[in-house]
Amino acid sequence: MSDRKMRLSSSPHAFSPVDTPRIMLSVVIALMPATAYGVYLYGLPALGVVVTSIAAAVLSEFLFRKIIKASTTVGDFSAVVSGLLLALILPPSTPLWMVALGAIFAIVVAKEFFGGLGANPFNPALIGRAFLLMSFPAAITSWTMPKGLSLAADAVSAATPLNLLKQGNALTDVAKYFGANDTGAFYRQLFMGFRSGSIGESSILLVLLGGLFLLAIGVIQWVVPLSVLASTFVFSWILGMDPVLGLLTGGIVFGAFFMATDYATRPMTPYGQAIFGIGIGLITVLIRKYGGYPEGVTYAILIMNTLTPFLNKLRMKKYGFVPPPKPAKPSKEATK
Amino acid sequence: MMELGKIFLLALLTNNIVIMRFLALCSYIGMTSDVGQSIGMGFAVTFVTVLATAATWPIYHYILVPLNLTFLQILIFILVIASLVQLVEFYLKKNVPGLYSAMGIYLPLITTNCAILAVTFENISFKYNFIQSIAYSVGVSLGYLLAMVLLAGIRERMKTSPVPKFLQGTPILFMATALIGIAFMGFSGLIK
Amino acid sequence: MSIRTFRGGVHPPERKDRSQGTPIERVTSVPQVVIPVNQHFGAPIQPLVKVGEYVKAGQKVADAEGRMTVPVHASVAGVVKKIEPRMQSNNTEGLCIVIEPKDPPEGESAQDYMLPLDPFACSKEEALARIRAAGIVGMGGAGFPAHVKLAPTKPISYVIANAAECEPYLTIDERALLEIPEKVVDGVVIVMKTVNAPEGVIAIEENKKHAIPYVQKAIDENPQVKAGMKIRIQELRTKYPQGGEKMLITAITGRQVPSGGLPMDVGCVVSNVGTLCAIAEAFREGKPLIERGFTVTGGACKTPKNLVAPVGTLVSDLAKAGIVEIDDQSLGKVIFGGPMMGVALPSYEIPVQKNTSGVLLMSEQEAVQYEEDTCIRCGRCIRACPTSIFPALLAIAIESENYAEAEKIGLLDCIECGTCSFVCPAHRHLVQRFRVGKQVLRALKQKEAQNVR
Amino acid sequence: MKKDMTKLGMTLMLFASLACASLAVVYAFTKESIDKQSEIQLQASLKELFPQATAFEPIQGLVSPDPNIKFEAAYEVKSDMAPLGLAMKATGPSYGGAATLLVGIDLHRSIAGVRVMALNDTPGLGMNASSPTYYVDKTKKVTFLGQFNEKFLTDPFEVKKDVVAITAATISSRSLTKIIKLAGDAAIAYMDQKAISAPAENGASADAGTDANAQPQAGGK
Amino acid sequence: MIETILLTIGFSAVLAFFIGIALAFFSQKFKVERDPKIDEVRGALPGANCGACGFPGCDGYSEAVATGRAPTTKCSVGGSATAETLAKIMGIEGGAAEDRVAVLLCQGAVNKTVSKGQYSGIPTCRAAKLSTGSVKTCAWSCQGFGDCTKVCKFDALAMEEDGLPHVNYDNCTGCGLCVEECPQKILTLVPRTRVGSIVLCSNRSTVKASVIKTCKVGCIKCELCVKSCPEGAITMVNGIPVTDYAKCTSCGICVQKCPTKCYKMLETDVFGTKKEVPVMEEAQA
Amino acid sequence: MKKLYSIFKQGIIFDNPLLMLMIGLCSAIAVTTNVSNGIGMGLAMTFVLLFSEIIISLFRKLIPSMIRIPIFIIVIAAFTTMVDLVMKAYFPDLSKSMGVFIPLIVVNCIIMGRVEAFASKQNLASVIADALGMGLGYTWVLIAIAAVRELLGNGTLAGIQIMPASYQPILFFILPPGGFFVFSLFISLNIWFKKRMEASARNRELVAKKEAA
Ligand SMILES: Cc1cc2nc3c(=O)[nH]c(=O)nc-3n(C[C@H](O)[C@H](O)[C@H](O)COP(=O)(O)O)c2cc1C
Ligand SMILES: Cc1cc2nc3c(=O)[nH]c(=O)nc-3n(C[C@H](O)[C@H](O)[C@H](O)COP(=O)(O)O)c2cc1C
Ligand SMILES: Cc1cc2nc3c(=O)[nH]c(=O)nc-3n(C[C@H](O)[C@H](O)[C@H](O)COP(=O)(O)O)c2cc1C
Ligand SMILES: Cc1cc2nc3c(=O)[nH]c(=O)nc-3n(C[C@H](O)[C@H](O)[C@H](O)CO)c2cc1C
Ligand code: SF4
Ligand code: SF4
Ligand code: SF4
Ligand code: SF4
Ligand code: FES
Repeated sequence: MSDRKMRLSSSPHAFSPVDTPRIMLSVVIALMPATAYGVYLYGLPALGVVVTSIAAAVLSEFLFRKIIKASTTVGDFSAVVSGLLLALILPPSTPLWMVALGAIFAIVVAKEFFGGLGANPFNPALIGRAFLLMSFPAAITSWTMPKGLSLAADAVSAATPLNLLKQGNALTDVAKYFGANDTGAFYRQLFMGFRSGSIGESSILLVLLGGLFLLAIGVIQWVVPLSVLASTFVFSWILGMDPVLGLLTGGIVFGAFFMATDYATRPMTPYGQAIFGIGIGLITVLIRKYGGYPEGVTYAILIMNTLTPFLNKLRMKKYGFVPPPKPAKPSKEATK
Repeated sequence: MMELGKIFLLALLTNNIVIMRFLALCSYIGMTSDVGQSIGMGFAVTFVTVLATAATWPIYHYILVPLNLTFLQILIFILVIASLVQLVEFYLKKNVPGLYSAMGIYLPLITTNCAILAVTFENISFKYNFIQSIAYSVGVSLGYLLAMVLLAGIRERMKTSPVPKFLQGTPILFMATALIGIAFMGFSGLIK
Repeated sequence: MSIRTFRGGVHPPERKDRSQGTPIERVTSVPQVVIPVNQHFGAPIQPLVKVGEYVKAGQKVADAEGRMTVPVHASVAGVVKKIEPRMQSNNTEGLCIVIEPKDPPEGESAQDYMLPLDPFACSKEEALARIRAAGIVGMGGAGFPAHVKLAPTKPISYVIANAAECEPYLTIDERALLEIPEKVVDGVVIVMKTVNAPEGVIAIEENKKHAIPYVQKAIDENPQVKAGMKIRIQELRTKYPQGGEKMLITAITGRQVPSGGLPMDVGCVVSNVGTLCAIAEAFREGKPLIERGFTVTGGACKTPKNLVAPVGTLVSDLAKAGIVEIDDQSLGKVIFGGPMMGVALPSYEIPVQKNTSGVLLMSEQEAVQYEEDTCIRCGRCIRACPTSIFPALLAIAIESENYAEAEKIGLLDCIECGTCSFVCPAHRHLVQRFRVGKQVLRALKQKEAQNVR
Repeated sequence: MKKDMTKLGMTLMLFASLACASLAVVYAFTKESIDKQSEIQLQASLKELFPQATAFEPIQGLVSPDPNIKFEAAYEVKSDMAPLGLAMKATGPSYGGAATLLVGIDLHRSIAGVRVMALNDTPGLGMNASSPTYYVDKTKKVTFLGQFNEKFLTDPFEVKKDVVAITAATISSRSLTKIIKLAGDAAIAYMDQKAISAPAENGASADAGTDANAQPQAGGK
Repeated sequence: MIETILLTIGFSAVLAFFIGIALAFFSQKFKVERDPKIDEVRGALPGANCGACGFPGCDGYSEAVATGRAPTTKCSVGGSATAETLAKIMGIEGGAAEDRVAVLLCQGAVNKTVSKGQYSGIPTCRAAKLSTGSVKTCAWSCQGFGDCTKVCKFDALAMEEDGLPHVNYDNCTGCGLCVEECPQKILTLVPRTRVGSIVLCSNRSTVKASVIKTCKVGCIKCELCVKSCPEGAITMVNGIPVTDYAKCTSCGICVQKCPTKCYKMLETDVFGTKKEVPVMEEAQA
Repeated sequence: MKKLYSIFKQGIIFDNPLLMLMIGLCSAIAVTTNVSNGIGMGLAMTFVLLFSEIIISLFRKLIPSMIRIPIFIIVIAAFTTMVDLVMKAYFPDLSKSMGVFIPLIVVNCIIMGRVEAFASKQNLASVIADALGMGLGYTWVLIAIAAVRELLGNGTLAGIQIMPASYQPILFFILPPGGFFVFSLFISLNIWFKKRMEASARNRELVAKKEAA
């Protein structure tokens, strides 16, 4: 036997090939169809937003970690995911410097300040969006028509379906605004994704496709998306809003599959996740119905993020759980 | 009834005393290193705030106003609150020792908790009637409790995370509060 | 027949094909054996022989009084050369008896076995005494004294033969099912008789389906079965850690071993296939546990195979004798046991022990080691953990030294199966953290108990 | 012990009395000026709305039809006994809580002007309503409130139609517009009831003239 | 105006008088309920809250002392001075707490020992020991991850280049936290004033050959020390020579005889060496 | 004189009430949306601090320790009320924009802390130095925070447009979360600064020691 030192470590000695970069890349892949469609709809400006956001996210993470002399982590691609997601939930007309500022805020403040990947208590991309929304509300709430809809070659400002509804327009009028003849056609159009909105959320179909891909390869689980969508549907209905429309508009599907599922900021326990999802749906609907903005997914997820540490306490029973012997209270029962 | 609910919710969420109004920060930073402690402090403050409102509102409206001594408001209120805290401490110690041992350590800290004083002032300056004042004080102090608990949760999480050196300690707590604040912006406009 | 399983778990690449097809090979001549004195879980025992003494194969060489002790026997006939601390397969140095084989003096037998004993004609006490005298410990890994396990204080309804062999690479139990199924079945009936159990179950993972006909045949041919004893085969999903006794019991009976409890609390006795064979031999042949079967495999092993060798055989001696060919150049890690639960050792100059089910000689490529990253909170460990404790949260509790919380989450319920570490994309050292945590928690509890007193 | 306590009580009493006495002195000196502050502000705003007014007579009996919007005060504005119009102090909910506006209505049944008395909306957004430098029409330099000058109450008062909204503060814009509209309607109802109307032609034209001077751009409407 | 002032004074006087009385009354009340001894004891403690006394911090200990549940000598940080003060407060004869310091019983620097393999895992001594037995071939050696340095509250322990923790005897208070933490149990508390020889090795292996292979500064069980000591002060206990300080005269013969230089003189070699002289340099010389 | 100066200096950086002692935080963030507020609050606070400390110091021998806290409170409350009244009378706009924060000076931990720890033990001159130092330390931090927030969040300083007209104000900074954000960075900056000062002091000591040896 040679003198070479053997490797010593605790068991196990075998590891699954699924590691962090692979997971993050699969999210990027899942987002590709929606991204491509967004670029197709809104053209170069949208591409600019996507590229700027990713570049700013990756670069700021790299530089920040250099400055604080921590190990470089851009190799895990989580900054790419955050940057891409931020871009996809911004209006295509967002000025690029704003996009960069938002991405830097998201990565440096929301993520790296708290310890980097996995340690951030709030969803970085959503913090980035909320930061931009509160800093530049005008820019972040001005939408453009997809090119294909209008004949004009340049971006034409437009209202989103939820904006119009919030302003008290009738559903049929809103449908007309988007060139649909009846509500059925309008639903179909929304599902396929021909309408104004954020870059990545337009086509429910493509977002669903990406989400189902992530589900299929086990990167995300069904609990969170399902509970978000179900509770949005149910609460919309209870509050007298069109539940189908509630799902088709306002980025709820996108949020449910890609943002509420963010590992670092959703609870880890199944019960916790279910409550988390229901809470997101409820708050979204409340904000839509009573709130100051037409759309509330961003804030709904962020607000539920604050509860994640507590939802993590809702653990399932462990294997072989024996309830601890309760302090006997027979006297009360006896008297009853 | 709607009115009371609104007052309560505004104070609890939209204008959260800690997160949106920057009050009671000393205990917010000091007493949130674990969740249990923050809950204890939160309830102690709630209790005293409601009591203080119940005491100061009548004093103002039935003593100071008739005597034309409203300018003594600050002095009288702070004295009343300080005495109240002492009184509560004394009473608990004697009559409810169980609760005292749970809550007692927080009481001295409450005297200098500016949230309580702020509530009693605002009850007057917002021209709330007695019932509204109580609703407002409950909302504010439960908002305080909420903020305490949320930060305690995040702090618990941060115990094991590699926060950059230059932010460790108090700075990161304020940073976390800033982000909670961003999330809480979602409540703005929700209750009008 | 339905296929059963438990909640959680993973399916790591099996890699069993390398040694699966090779029949068990018996190693008879070795240059020396190094027999660790303490090979069981329980109180330590003392050597009974002196340096220079001649011992026969099967002769008791170490023993002590006490319930949780098991004697050790010479595995070859020869002269005791040394009694000194040597590196053992648990990575610590312990007292070992080194025996150099030597033919016995003219006219004497080299064997010192006990007389056969009819398990169905003897009393329960006699049977347990025989099992102890044969030095039998659990061969599935833990080395728990068999005579203690087979004297349960609660009624038993199932005897489960653990032929799951869920660890990747290992194939020795599979070979036993194929080659000596009758011994396995015999072991099951003996144990059933000893613990007075109405039903026996032989649990086999799906990937060893091909062994089922052999086992079924052995069952059908067993005289006791013919006389009315009930034994069935249960097929299980191929999933790690299906062979963990808690998972096995849950899969087969639907019962859960209570936290902090034992299989007998839910009326079960679980024994490894090898243990059952050893029990059968102890009764039928009077042979103590001096030999065991194990798989030698791994990327740096050019001759993956299943061996039966005397306890105490050094793997390096097997290599020297050419029985096992090892590629020293690519060798990166030596593991006694399987890749999921085995122990990494500094060399292969280590004796095979009673509980060694495999020797893994991993090449450098196979034996990758990762730096630990921060937890990304993906929850994979939570989904995979077969005991439904929350490894990620548990690790955080331990890191923040919150042992009260850790205990509440279930630190002491962790079976150290390694599933969580296997799936972790951030390569967190979860199991190691739990092992350390358990140690600290137990120390804390002990201290607390002392303080109370 | 009893003596002890009395002594402590006396000491405290001494300090308190001294403190309070000095406070009382300060109070006595500042009282007048404080009391006048809000009155001064109100008067100043009223004066801004109706520069020629000589008297503001409080009137009672105006009730808002919307429970969320309250009329805190109303004044009949007079210039040497001749009515100039009404001024309403109205409070209603906006984005960040209650907003109080002073709305002037002239005898032509149009808005004479609007002033913000209290507003708690977001600085830079809703608060732009009270900013004198935030223009909804940048070319003509019309402020958000400025656009109501001379606006007839028969107009629909609908944000994004005949009322230009503050960018990204539609809610504030809408709430403020609603307060103005309700206050205006109530004032007109009152005027109709009390038969207050524009007297002689020349008086009215004089009014228009001054208004036009104050807000030259309004002439275009 | 005069009216206002008079009214104010009258009102405040009445109010303040009552508050004053009430407060005085309460503070009297509290005085009675509190055991002043607790505060007194607490005041006499150094306040390091290290827990070495076995109670939850200084507060816990002071309560225990005041109520007579704990001896006055438990605080090793405060040392004998504190013990005396406490004894005075409690009005009892106080045995002085011994002033001790931590000594590392291993000289197995990285260049003197052999590593067992390439360890990868949690970088703590406890974890490494648990997973590998010992990261060095000597099973008793210092693991070198500095668990001990992490628990020291007094900045008295630091890992040096040689992979061993070095004790700064000026800072060490003898609280014993490191001794408790070390999984190898190779740190021990020695009275600061102790004179005599000590073996800085914990290797209990009886196999001489294996010690020689594993460590250049290990005790190889030659027993030269035992044989050479003119006072007969050294005996082998459990494979390790132990000095009987009642007999030891610090003659230094054992230190000279020891072939691997693991026998040292406490007063000169151990406490005498200043931290500035790193062991590494010594080895190269 | 030197001693007084060092007392004065202490409050400005090393024992800065907001950044280092972290007391009296509440008013600090809330009123810092613009520089004028910062100045107003700082001055109000300094006034109360100064006069309370003076009074307490003058009367320190007369105050029985058992009721010292209520007496402190009365004194502080009296001065706070005075400030409040004066502001209401002569600076109505400032008073309005600071709202409840002026009366809250009464519970500001800084004042109580200084009165208890310093004024009740020291003579008049030191007390004045301390009050001015602490007050200035408090005021400069308020102004600095306010400047950052107002400049970035509104493009102005004390109401005067500073940034070019094309500057797009980042509203985040004048909203509450922005206050926490800026304050957090200020603290960490100050801690870093203090650490550096300490390290360099230690270095100097070491060098001096070596040279001596
Ligand atoms: C995950 C996610 C979160 C969003 N959050 C918000 C939000 O909080 N506020 C907002 O105005 N728009 C938000 N948007 C953008 C809206 O979904 C949408 O673009 C806009 O509000 C109008 O949507 P509509 O097409 O359904 O009318 C979000 C988008 C996504 C994908
Ligand atoms: C995670 C885990 C996996 C195990 N896998 C096996 C296995 O594949 N085969 C086996 O016989 N024992 C396995 N064991 C050991 C069993 O739990 C149990 O101890 C053994 O079957 C009892 O039999 P014995 O006493 O005869 O060894 C495993 C244990 C654990 C904790
Ligand atoms: C931080 C923040 C502050 C806001 N403040 C106001 C406000 O003061 N007034 C208002 O009407 N809307 C306010 N809004 C809400 C949005 O700007 C607005 O509701 C929504 O986008 C509709 O605006 P639009 O239809 O004018 O685009 C605020 C939003 C945010 C994020
Ligand atoms: C399923 C999934 C969802 C993710 N969602 C987000 C997200 O919403 N926002 C974000 O900034 N990063 C997201 N990431 C990337 C990464 O987890 C994120 O940077 C961490 O929050 C940083 O700790 C996601 C990653 C995965 C695997
Ligand atoms: S090692 Fe423990 S925690 Fe990890 S999966 Fe296995 S039982 Fe669960
Ligand atoms: S598998 Fe690893 S990264 Fe995922 S939650 Fe568990 S410990 Fe964290
Ligand atoms: S002395 Fe003990 S605790 Fe310290 S580094 Fe060595 S092995 Fe670790
Ligand atoms: S070196 Fe050890 S004994 Fe000494 S002070 Fe530190 S922890 Fe305590
Ligand atoms: S100033 Fe300390 S709590 Fe507000």
